[in-house]
Amino acid sequence: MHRYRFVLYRPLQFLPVLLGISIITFVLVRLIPGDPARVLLGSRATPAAIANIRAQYGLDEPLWVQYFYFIGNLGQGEMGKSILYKIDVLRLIATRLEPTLALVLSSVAQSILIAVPLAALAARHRTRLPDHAVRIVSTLGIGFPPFWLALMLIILFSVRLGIFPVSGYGGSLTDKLYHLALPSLTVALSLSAVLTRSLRAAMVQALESDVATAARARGMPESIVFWRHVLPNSLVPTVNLLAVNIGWLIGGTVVVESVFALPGLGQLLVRAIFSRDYMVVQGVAMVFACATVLVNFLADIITVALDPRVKL
Amino acid sequence: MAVLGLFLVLAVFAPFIAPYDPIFQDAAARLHAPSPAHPLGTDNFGRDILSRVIWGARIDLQIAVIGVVFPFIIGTTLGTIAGFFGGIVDVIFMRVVDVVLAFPFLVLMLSIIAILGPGLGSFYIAMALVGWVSYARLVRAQILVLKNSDYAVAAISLGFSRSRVMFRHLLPNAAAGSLVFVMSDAVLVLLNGAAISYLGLGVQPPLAEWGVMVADGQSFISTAWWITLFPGLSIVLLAFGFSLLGDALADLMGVHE
Amino acid sequence: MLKKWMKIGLVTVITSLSIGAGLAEAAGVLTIGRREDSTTFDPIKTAQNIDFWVFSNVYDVLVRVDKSASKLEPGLAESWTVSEDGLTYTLKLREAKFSDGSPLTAGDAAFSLLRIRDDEGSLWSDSYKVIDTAVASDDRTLVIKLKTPSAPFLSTLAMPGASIISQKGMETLGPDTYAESPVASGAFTVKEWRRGDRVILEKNPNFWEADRVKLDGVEWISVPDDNTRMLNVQAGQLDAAIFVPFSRVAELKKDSNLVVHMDPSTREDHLLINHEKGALAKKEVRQALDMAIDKQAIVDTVTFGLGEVANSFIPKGALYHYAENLQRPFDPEKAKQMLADAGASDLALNYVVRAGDEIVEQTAVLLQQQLAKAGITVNIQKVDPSQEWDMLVAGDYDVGVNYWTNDILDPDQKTTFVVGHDTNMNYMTRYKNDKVKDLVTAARIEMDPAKREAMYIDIQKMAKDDVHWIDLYYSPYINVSRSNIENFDQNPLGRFFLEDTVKN
Amino acid sequence: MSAPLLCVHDLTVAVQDGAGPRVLLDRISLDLGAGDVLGLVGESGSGKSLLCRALIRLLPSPKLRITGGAVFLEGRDLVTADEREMLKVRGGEIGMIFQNPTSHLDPVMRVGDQIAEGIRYHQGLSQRAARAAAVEILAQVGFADPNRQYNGYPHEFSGGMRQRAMIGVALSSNPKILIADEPTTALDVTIQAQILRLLLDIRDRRGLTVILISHDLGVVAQTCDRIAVMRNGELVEQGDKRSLLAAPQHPYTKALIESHPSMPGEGVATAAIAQPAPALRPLLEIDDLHVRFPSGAGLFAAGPKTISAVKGVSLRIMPGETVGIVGESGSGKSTLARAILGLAPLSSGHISFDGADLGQNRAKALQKLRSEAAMVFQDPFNALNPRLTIGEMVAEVLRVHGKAVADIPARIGELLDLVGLEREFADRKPRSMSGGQCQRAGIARALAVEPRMIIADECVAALDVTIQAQIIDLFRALTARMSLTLLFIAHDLAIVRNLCERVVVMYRGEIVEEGRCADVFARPQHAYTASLIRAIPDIDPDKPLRADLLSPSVAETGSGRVSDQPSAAFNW
Repeated sequence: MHRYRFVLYRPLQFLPVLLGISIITFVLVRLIPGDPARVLLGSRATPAAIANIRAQYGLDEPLWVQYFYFIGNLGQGEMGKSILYKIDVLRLIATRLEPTLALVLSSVAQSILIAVPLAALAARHRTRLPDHAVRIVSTLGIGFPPFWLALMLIILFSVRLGIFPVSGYGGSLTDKLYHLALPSLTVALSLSAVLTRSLRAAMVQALESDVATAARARGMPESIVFWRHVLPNSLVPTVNLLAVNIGWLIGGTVVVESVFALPGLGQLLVRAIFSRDYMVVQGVAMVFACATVLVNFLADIITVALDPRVKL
Repeated sequence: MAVLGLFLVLAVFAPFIAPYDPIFQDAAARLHAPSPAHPLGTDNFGRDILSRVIWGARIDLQIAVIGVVFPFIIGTTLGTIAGFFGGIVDVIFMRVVDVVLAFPFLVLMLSIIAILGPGLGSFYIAMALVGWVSYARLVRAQILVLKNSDYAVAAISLGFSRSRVMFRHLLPNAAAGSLVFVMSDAVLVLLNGAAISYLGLGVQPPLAEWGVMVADGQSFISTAWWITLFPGLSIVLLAFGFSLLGDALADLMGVHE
Repeated sequence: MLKKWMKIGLVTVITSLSIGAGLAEAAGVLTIGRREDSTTFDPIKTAQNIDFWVFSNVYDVLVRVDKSASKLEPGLAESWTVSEDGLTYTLKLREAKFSDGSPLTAGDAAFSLLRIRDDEGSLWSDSYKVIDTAVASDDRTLVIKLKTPSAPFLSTLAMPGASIISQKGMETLGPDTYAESPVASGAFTVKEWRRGDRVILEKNPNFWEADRVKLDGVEWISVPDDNTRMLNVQAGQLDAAIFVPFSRVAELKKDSNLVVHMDPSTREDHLLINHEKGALAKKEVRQALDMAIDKQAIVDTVTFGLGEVANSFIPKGALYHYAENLQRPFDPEKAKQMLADAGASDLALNYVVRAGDEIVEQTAVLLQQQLAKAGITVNIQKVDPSQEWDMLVAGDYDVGVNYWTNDILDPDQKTTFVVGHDTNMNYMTRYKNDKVKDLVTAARIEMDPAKREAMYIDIQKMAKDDVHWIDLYYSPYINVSRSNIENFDQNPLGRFFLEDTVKN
Repeated sequence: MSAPLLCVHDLTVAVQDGAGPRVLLDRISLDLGAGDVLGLVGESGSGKSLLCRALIRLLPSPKLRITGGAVFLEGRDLVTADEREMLKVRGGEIGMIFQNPTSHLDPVMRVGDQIAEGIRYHQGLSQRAARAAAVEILAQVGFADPNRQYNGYPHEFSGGMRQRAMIGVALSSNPKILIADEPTTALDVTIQAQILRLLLDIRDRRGLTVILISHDLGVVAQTCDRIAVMRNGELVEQGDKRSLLAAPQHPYTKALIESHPSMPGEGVATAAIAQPAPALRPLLEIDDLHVRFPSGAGLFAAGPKTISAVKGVSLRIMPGETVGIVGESGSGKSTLARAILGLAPLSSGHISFDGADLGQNRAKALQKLRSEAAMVFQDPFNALNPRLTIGEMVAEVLRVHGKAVADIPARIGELLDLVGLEREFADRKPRSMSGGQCQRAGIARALAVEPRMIIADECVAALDVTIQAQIIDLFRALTARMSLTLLFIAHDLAIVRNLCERVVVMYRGEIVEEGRCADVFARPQHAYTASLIRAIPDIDPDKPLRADLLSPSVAETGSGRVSDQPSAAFNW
């Protein structure tokens, strides 16, 4: 089982990456002009009040001191306190993590449900009508601005047909899934377009590969050739593409969260950036980074599981 | 190709094709539906949508092109160097890549825009800071294979300098895949631009840019659908054009995604 | 095999459809959509309307502002007296309880007032520094002594920041917990707060005016996207939504299921001018600017005719608004002439625009074209909101649009901030006029309403003459509700009177 | 010959593309009796593989179509059989073994499962029974520990074992006819001999009928009963092995037989005589050379691991000498070549070229090497930059080596003449050229530096025999004309014997034997050399092939991965 040995030592490689991210975020956020104290106080701000807030949150200390506080806190599993929300950043993130996570997961699930059959359909009828249709639809699908797509879906499914809620995030599990249907469809429509294209290309290649020829030459019917040889061999590049996209999704759901009023991390992040809520920006950035790193790690494990040739 | 060509013509000849000044406000013609005078209607300032869509082609083509050119140049160069030299250079390079990949794109994008102010310049810089990674990874992987190819060994054995081998022999062959990726990346850049517009951080008004037009027209989506529809369609079509060009390039160069 | 996948997909869709059918809302719960979620329930630690408007439902104050914002009326204090010298306020509190059933005493009131003055987390301490002592002489009597006389003092007691909180509650729960699940003194209690999503309020049976409250509860739901928020009400999934964009009013009005409320507000949109920037230091140049701007066109285009051209920084309907104040006519030719006379004919302005605010951006686009007619070049510089503040504070701008809504009934707060040479450089305009400054100070301690009004009229006239900034337009609060909702009212200071709201 | 099992009658395949139909297989007719072994020979592109694919109607592209003729398998016409029928025929009655087991075995499926798959499908056995049967087959095809090796993945096995697995997969559905399409081309000679032996064993044990496709007449001569020769889609000649080899009718067949390297060519004798006068000092001196590559040492791997590719090699080469280095894949011969040119790291030992020591004064030695030595590579396509025309490529070399710009075009012309390419090739890109043409271009590039020494690394291995012969002739002519020193690396002993004066035999990174060609091949001193020589399939059927199962190179019955060329990323 030594092929999976990387599972043990890979996490150590995450540390420098996360450290790098913490530094970059820290510096980047403080490079942004604007002052959290002033944002908090709004138009009625007075210099005394501003200085008071800055002192409370340690913003008057030198940058490197602030960074060491941040790292020190991180070491103790804390991320400081939100200036805007006045609670622990970690707690704040915990309350907002689930919708984003759920959105990403259900989007990915929907994308796979859409992409695999479509890609299979296209690849097996290569250069014929279904293929052209799938290619055109998936090529077009990539180009839609998500917020516009989201609005159209709401108008169609929620206002006209009334089958899905307009927005929001439910209470119970089923209610949540129900509320997530449209948001994840929005994401899935563009994500599945990307996946379909990649998967189709891989499948076309695999269908023409020597492996498929060999299977046909020993009399395997096309369905076995496809499901047992072509599909497993086409999954690896798609898994990696999916991982990259999930990484991108984790940090990029803000538009969908905003249109569908999902109380997720994306919205929190945008509001935190706009109000210069440093601790929250840092915290969310770290969480996103960890999630991305984890997803890639997971993708590596899946790749190793799917393709015995791969060694990491 | 025809799609891209059409947009290119629109962009180049915008001043001659567009029936109106794209920023001229006609208070008497606010929110007019498509009509012979305004074939695609007018927006809430009475500006002609057709003219704005035509002028927008300039901006959006520029976004798509500049948004990928710098990442492409930076990425392929760094990827080539890292792949070619390997060793510690490569190790450091890969860690940097890891950091950039794991870094939340949104944080970077919004921070850069906040630091430099909204506008195309900040957008390009943000795209370049993040976008190079994909190219670098693609090229590096190719270089790792190609540098052991016989023609690379041949070039070295013939006494060619490293930079000649890297940039004249290896890079052109390694960049084929990246060139195809450029096309899909251009689509992503366009969409990122649109997302930034949605957050209100798009190009400076009153510049006509499709993403901003769609975002601004949202308020009128149920009363004046034409404001969002046509620029939106333009984005989709331009993206479509790039994707097709990418497919064609892939076929031409025998590259598999 | 393909078909199998299709089937799975179909089944998934159908199941999710059937789940949705079971969605029902409690009958007496009002759901309101708004742009953002609350940030805290600690009244002293926020300056945001988004928080204040919920505080008014959860906490009561000693003195309230009435629905039309024309006068103060009793709140937790059923009556009050002011000493001759205007320094001592004696308030008689009514029998009331907190939501946990404990009695609400004058001690709690004193605690609340001293906390907003002294707590290091308080954003409002400056406004309450005027309080010298606040003492509960008995459970029902609160005696406040001021350091100096202050005409607006009673009004500041009505501000949501001065909400009455439970001293015992604060001490046992601690400020962090209190800020999340407070002990309420108002019509509703916080039942649940799903951060980023919604605040769920429940009727407070211990509220002294509980009989007045018809709703079982209220949910303030965050729906950031304007379109989505409106669609929610149109689809009947929300009872009401606030922050209706001007552009949506005509369409919403057509829907017979909906009622569009346009409640008078104290919102005034204005163009800030940096008096320290070159030619802008000249009064004539500023006056020319004023004349080069067609405010009616802004009202028509940006507010879709729903606003009203403004003529003073004290908004229409607010205390001491001067209706006859000067309104310079739109005359680009004359403006051009005046600029030429002042030696500023090739004026170029750096116009700072707050990104993400549709109204501000639209105004900028419109003003750019209008000022061009008077030969003024406008460079629009869009920046993110926090940075805009920085630039305004640093004086790194020529002009920029902003707006103000009043927190308190009395005009003193805004007047001081805007023309009273307060520490914020007269709201970043760097406007200097000592006569105005002295008058503002004098008006603050003038206890005779008639004299005060005359003083404020003078201030408005002088400010207009100096063009400290350019008043653009007043606009109403626009909210929408389903037609089965009654008495969904907002007063000009923004308070929602949900204790009167009925859901049929 | 027994009653025909398979009758191919006027089988014609055409391609339908833009230019209209083109015939790729032209009225092929053959008969195959039960138990026969038919050898199908021809060069690449002659249509041998296509014919076999046509038999089971598995044409490589939908644009290809069988346009005429019939294939009768025990009386049924497969050309007109329906698709369901064909599913039973493929695998069930006609099994196929492919040239490249690495690409034809499913990389993500266990080897045993791939065999069991056919068993389950064709024989309808349960999972457990199929597994047992698969283990049985694995044992039959020479897996030492079939129960364990059932669970191995293809990449975990050596090339030879993969080909055995491939045979196992073909046997899994118990076919009557086995088509082996170049089953040993990718393998070393000793392994080739074993695989051929295995095929014959299985044929005998199961009474199979075999069609063996090969470009190597020797392989066919050693294994088949009958031989059919194909060229350009036509069957030019067929007949009994001995009579065909003894008295070929068709000129092409004659050419094939003549160019077969196992025939002692007249060149050997002449080359041996035309020995250059002994020079004062060697051009190349190698002393106790070691080359080690780091291998897969992870962060937590126990200690730094290395692979020794070259272990203590010492060698002297005189100016003007033609030296062959032979050995199987992994023997270190290519690494040695690269080390000589400064392209692989020296771990220890000395290499000095014309007095310049690569270890001590690397820069100077490299400079000398780069201008006085050049390399010719195995894969002619991969050795040329696909983006440059031949002219650009050669011109670049000339420019870098300081040739005046004005003289370059003329020099390109001369070089092309020298390697026997038309001058118009200067404007062609590799993609539009044949393998032989590319190899000539590669040689022209090597000659452009006006080298004193050329190292040719397996430079004919990828070429058809007739082209091989041409390139060998070219080398012979060049060395004679330009007094070049040639280091010729090959796994094919016959070619070395034909071309070189001296031969060096490498095995596992060491030189096991070295000497004059004639002596070594006539009287090999080392057992390994002997086994190598014996494993060469001779075109004379009466010099039987011997697969030495005990030969030291054949320690590959385990499943341990035999490392091929160390693909280590050496950093320049």
